[in-house]
Amino acid sequence: MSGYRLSVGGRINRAAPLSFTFDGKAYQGLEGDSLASALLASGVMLFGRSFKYHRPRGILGMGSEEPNALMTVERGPARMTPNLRAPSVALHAGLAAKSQNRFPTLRRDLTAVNDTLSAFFPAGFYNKTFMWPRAAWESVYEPIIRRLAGLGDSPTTRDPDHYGATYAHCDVLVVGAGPAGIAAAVEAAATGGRVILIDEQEEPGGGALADPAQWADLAASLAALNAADNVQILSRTTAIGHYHQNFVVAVERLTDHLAPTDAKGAREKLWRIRAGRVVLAQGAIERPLVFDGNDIPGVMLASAARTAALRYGVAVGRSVIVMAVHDSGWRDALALMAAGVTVSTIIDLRQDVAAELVDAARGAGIAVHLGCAVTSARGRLGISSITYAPGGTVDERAIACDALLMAGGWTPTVHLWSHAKGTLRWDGAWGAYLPDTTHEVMTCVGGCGGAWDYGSGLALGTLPSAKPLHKRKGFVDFQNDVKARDIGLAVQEGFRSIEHIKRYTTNGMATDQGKTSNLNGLQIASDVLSRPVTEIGLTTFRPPYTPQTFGALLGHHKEALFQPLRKTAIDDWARDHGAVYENVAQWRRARYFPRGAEDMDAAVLRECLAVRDSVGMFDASTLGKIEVVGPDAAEFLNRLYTNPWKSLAPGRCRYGLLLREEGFIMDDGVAGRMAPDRFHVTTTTGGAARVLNMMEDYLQTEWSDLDVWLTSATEQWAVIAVQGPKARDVIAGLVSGIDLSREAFPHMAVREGHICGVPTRLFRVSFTGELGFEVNVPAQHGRMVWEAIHAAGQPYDITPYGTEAMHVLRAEKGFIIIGQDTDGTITPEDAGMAWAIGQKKPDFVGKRSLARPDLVAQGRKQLVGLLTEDGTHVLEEGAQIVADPDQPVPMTMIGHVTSAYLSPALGRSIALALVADGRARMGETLYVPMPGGVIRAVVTGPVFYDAEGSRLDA
Amino acid sequence: MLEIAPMKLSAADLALPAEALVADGVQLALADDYARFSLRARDAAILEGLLGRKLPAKIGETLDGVACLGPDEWLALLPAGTALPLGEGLPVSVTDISSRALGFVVEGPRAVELITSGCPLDVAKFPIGRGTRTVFETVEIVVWRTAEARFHIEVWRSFAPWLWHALAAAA
Amino acid sequence: MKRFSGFNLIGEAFRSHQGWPEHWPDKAPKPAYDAIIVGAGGHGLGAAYYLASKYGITNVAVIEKGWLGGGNTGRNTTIIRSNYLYDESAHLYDHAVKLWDGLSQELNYNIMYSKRGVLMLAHNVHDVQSFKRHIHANRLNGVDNEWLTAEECKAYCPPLDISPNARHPVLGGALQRRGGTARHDSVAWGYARAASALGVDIIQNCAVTGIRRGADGAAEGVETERGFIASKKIGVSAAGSTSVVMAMAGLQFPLESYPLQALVSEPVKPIFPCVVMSNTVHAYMSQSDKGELVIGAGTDQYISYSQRGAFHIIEHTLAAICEIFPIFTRMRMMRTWGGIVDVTPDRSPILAKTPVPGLYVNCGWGTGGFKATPGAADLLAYTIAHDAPHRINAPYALDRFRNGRLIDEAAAAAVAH
Amino acid sequence: MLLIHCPYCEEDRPEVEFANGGQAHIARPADPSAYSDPQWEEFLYIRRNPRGRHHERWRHVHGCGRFFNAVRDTVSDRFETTYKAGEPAR
Ligand SMILES: Cc1cc2nc3c(=O)[nH]c(=O)nc-3n(C[C@H](O)[C@H](O)[C@H](O)COP(=O)(O)OP(=O)(O)OC[C@H]3O[C@@H](n4cnc5c(N)ncnc54)[C@H](O)[C@@H]3O)c2cc1C
Ligand SMILES: NC(=O)c1ccc[n+]([C@@H]2O[C@H](COP(=O)([O-])OP(=O)(O)OC[C@H]3O[C@@H](n4cnc5c(N)ncnc54)[C@H](O)[C@@H]3O)[C@@H](O)[C@H]2O)c1
Ligand SMILES: Cc1cc2nc3c(=O)[nH]c(=O)nc-3n(C[C@H](O)[C@H](O)[C@H](O)COP(=O)(O)O)c2cc1C
Ligand SMILES: [Zn+2]
Repeated sequence: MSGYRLSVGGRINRAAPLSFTFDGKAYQGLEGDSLASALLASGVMLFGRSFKYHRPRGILGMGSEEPNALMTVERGPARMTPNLRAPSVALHAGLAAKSQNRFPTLRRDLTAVNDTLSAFFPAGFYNKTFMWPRAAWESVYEPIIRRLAGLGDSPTTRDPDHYGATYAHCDVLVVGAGPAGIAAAVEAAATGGRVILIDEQEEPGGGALADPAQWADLAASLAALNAADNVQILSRTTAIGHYHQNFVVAVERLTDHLAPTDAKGAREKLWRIRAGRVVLAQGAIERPLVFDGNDIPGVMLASAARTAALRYGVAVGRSVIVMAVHDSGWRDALALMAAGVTVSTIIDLRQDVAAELVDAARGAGIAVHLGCAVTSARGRLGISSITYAPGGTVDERAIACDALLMAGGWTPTVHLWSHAKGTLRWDGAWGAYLPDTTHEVMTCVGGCGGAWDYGSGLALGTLPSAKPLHKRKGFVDFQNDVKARDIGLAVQEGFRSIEHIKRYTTNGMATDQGKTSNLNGLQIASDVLSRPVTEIGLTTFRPPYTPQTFGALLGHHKEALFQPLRKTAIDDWARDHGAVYENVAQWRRARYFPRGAEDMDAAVLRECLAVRDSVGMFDASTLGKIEVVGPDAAEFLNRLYTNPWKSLAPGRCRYGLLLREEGFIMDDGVAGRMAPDRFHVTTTTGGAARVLNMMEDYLQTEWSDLDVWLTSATEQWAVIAVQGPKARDVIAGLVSGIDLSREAFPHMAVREGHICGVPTRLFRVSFTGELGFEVNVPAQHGRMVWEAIHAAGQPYDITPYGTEAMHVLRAEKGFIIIGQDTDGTITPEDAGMAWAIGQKKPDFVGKRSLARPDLVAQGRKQLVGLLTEDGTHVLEEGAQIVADPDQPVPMTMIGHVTSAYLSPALGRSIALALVADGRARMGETLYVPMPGGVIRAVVTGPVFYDAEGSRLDA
Repeated sequence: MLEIAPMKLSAADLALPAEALVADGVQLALADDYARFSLRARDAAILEGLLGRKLPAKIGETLDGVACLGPDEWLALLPAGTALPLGEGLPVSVTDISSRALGFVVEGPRAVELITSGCPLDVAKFPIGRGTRTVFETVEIVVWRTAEARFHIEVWRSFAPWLWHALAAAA
Repeated sequence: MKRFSGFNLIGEAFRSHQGWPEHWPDKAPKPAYDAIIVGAGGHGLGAAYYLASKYGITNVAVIEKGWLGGGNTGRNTTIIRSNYLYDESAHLYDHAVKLWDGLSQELNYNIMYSKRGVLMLAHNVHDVQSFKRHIHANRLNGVDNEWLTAEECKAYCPPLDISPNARHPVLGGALQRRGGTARHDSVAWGYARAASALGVDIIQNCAVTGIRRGADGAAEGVETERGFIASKKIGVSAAGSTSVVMAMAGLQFPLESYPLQALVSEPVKPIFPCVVMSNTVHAYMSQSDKGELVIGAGTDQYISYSQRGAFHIIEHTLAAICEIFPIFTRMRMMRTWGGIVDVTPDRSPILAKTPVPGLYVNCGWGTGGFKATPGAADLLAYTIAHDAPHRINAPYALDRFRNGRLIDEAAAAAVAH
Repeated sequence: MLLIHCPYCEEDRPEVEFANGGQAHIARPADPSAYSDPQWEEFLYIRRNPRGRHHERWRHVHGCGRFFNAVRDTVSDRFETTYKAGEPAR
């Protein structure tokens, strides 16, 4: 035996040694090892420190139930992962692991004083103290608690790895590729349906991997499954949750088992699987036993020692003792002996153990003590001896050892069953909860279904002891340092529900989520409360089954793919011309086009003046567009919008206002009547989807008698606004088939024709107050037409402008922006838009609500203009307005500034504001208290420029 | 303070490439131009009469370049330049949406796998000729199986770069 | 009640903590009480506590169908802030924040209120305008809230990515320094223990199954799994189950109950010093004293009482978290869970008398009522004791849905957590 | 993610293709102006929100586009049935 590596056996490749480091020290393992087995083979017993008391800890289990051996694994710069379970980390060449939660070193951890002081830190201690002096909680106590808590360190850099995702469908999904799962998969495969078999471990086999007698069968079944083209086997894949209707989510680890240089492609992959039938074959997890010192390194589950020896060829010790309350401990002991591991003693609490087991053990030279229990384990950084006594007595005897194996019975892994709201029933013989009923098409087979003969398992939390509970030091939740007596304390303090006990003690709340502690905690609570476990219930299993990286769980949506960024057909041109963008809803829009060193204010000033004096062009493509078609199109819009539509002649457009049924403004936009039965309706950029959904809702569910259909046309049309006194001159040469003259094509008209040889819907509308056109062309021609207009506009120094100038220009005209000058609580009357309401219409969406008492009450906020006394001062948008600036805080606010700009046309600042009873306050001076002083402003009408609209009609 | 390097590629950088993407077992390319129409009617016969062609009767079925997307909705993908009568006055809606979407062609033995990476439907079970509206993650698409190992995907223009790169990442 | 203090803790350590009594004795229901609270969440337990401590009504029972604190109080992301826009909301939530301060001492129970600051990120021009509006309104209301530039946000919360090429770049943020977190369970336990010490009966595992009304229509008591319990004053504080309880009194409410999920990562050493919220990206997060990242996810779209939610909600939440905190993609999610949140049409609570005399209601806190716990509790107690609302909760009556005087923070601020 | 049977598509489709439309069978009155304030309040805001059997609307928004109705148990989240808009409540 070299180190603790057995000379024969195991599924490791003895010809392939791998070097790795742990806490900087070099070690060697073998291909096929896990980090845990390789360290065990090198004689390492101390793997980590516990969460709260920093107690030295070794390996407890060799699977994903492991609570103790958490490590940080470094795979090169920026590839650090904390809190990995050593038994679940496949060894590869160059692996660098680090212990956690210790200072300065694992062996000499100064923070382990917590353990010495543990009497002062029982469950819930923080609720009882740190309250005085009051300020000290945040300045002193909390920072200290926080520093001591936490396990490993968080990564601190952007992750260079990427992650994949997929959906998958199958007729049968089998979770767990132990003997039961493999058998289920073989059976399902024979029916010809699609089968997916997943297992979290490095290779399929489950418990059979630690039982060489099953290897031949295992290999044969796997070969058959691999050969079947309707079966997909996913190893290193953990089913993390069972969601509604057999939607099972799993994560496959693709590269972490490889040396970094061999790792190609995605690190992990998310599987979102919809299965016709789910077969759960998750197996069962062995239960530790609770006695003093049960957490000392070297005390572990019998199944872990078995796995170490038979799967990895590693002895966990040279003189091993087994403490069993279950037959499987005997079988493991015998298997260990056969594999060359010396088991000196078996201690079993039961008096009657099957004669064949006892005889076999004695025959193998193992001392047997029946009716006895381990009363303590001793040792500091590793176990050196134990004491045991006949159950519940003080008649202790000591035995030296370097490993103690606990065979406490088995807990079926019913996690996914429970996620899906499957019910459980207590099985007295198993001493565990077993699956009972479910409304999913789902079954549990093998260990997790309670299939084997585990009938000899004793249901118990702690081993019998002569000491009272509050003096005992046995651990229940190893990672969170929950002792049996903490559970006793919780009950003593009145926490009787198992949910309270969990939260008060934190039992089951660690990264292993109670895989080894829940049932013991439950048994202890049951004992303390003198109530049967069935009355106590179980805490809730929740996804994920084991912790999973955020990177895998976020699917496709990482970095550049987080969310689509929508760009218009003209966006590239804007980028090439130096546009500065802003995000609006899902789109990005050019905000302004700086020239040279211009800042935003300078650029906007120039852009605005160009529109007022000559001509500007603006990409309005993001506006929502809906084609409303059918004989009842006008009737439909009439019922929906506040305005009247039936009278609108083809070829004309109208500004429409849309309310929510509650009467508040939801959206607006211009709609053009293209034909008697066809409207081109526009919406705000952000409102497009919302409005279309609302329209469909009313159309389909309230007015399904109407013959009208809605088609989203937002992306069909690129829209170029050409605005300014020279607008007509610019496009005149490009347009064909449309008479652009003032008479033939008045303001608020729409025409179809061609521009630059492509079809256009040309609107004569203006959001700037100047003569203007909105050129709609099929999006694929947007860029070409934009450039043509830009070229045709050169004689007039045509100026591309962005959203910011658009906002200023419209504010000068007192046009509102939905969502800026209104906020979801504003009625048309509030916004000064009563004119947009068809007074003769009997109904439209929202009309009834407008008659509600509060919507007609005095004192509502109304949209007005505000002019600061100092015209150079631009108010801040969102600033609050008061009538009396001298009141103490809290002040009575009567409104707020919704829009504020330096108006290039007026050469002074302007603002729009919502002010209580604003229209009755014309000429009144109001106050805007700012941190730097109070600003005075006078209430005016909201239209600052060309109130008569003469420029529109140029 | 933690320094966090900016992303190498950002959402704003995503663009449609000029060339097809050829990966192991699958190829992704932009489809040719089409004339696209949204066809709507309560009564398919009226549309059929207007257009002079048969329409697929069942949701999910396709016929001669037309897919039935809903009980009163068809999507027509016709040769570029095709014009259709608008049926003014009839209880129908014929709307030209040629420019609204772009088409992708996903082809090869891994085509199903690629689409299934973000589309929650059981695409493998689509018969040839099946077309339906669905999603790829959060983006609405139309998936149309045009051959055993070839699919046509329709996606609105501004979502196309995202979709392209999402597919490319999965390829 | 044995006082909690460092001194007593040390004393107890020497006798293995054998001397700590029950936090709250388990009580069998008496036939009648002066007031009954339905629902032992933080709000209900707090109301009982304030009825006894402030308003002189000690013959009170809190009736809980499960275990106390097991509702949304025990499953929320514990964000506390009061920088709401409208006067009505600012006054309500700030009333609570003032009570949070000093609550540990008042209850003699460390509820771990930690004013580590709540930073709300602005990602576009609209966010900036909206946040500025909040900041100005808060200032004039005496509520702290300040604007930080992107760089200042980064300095306040170093894991934040402020690269300009992010999909939703950070343009700045609104910081409420008095905002923060408190330990969810401790809040329920602290109130329960203090209320119990004042004589309040806490009755768990006892679902209310009916509300009995007299001939005059007024409330007379509740039917429960353990029989009828009389009381002329009944306060219902049943959060997600309010519609169900109200239906027992023949009332239908403007409420819908949705699943809302949250999750925690594995614990790591301190890395995240404050609370960050981003409404635009839909992410919010803090780090608990144990070291887990505590992350709030979204609601499902359908109503449900199942306390579970869909995976795609988690997917989107983690995508959002990693968009603003890309260093966390290698962190691992340890547990997810769901609560049932009752949402009103304007997403503001209802804290009021009901059409049934003697029946009072506190509900509709949706995704954001933990922060209000002491305030809501106090105001519910006040309303019950005086049979009239306090000035602060008067606007939160049912009639606003009739007359249209909604308090719609969401309309102004997108989401309200 | 729920699996929802669309009565128009006549197949089970994933929830992400659907949008929930709230309580079903609340008809907008033909003449809202005839409604009193309490009646209007009820139409706008009052919802059953039951624990158990619930009638609700869904729209197969990323599929056939249709609104339809469903009966679902809000405790188990299981669908009992789905049926086309306009059909009587089941
Ligand atoms: C995931 C999640 C995250 C959240 N995050 C935040 C946040 O960050 N900040 C924030 O401020 N808020 C947050 N909230 C909201 C917050 O949790 C709640 O608003 C608040 O806790 C409500 O407290 P409560 O006492 O009213 O309700 P609960 O704690 O739910 O208490 C109601 C009690 O009534 C009981 N009950 C119900 N029916 C009956 C009956 N018939 N008989 C007897 N008892 C009954 C229930 O069992 C329950 O215990 C979040 C909520 C969730 C679910
Ligand atoms: N009868 C006994 O006394 C006894 C005792 C111990 C072990 N065993 C052995 O246990 C085995 C029983 O077979 P079985 O198939 O029921 O169980 P198993 O333990 O062999 O297999 C379960 C498998 O499921 C995997 N798994 C669990 N949860 C998972 C998840 N969420 N995602 C992916 N994979 C997951 C596990 O890693 C494991 O490989 C046999 O080998 C048997 O010999 C028997
Ligand atoms: C702020 C907060 C922090 C939590 N931290 C943990 C934790 O560290 N470990 C854990 O297992 N659960 C944690 N939980 C979740 C609880 O275990 C549990 O899921 C939650 O209270 C809901 O209850 P349920 O899952 O039993 O339904 C936390 C919950 C909250 C609200
Ligand atoms: Zn459908």
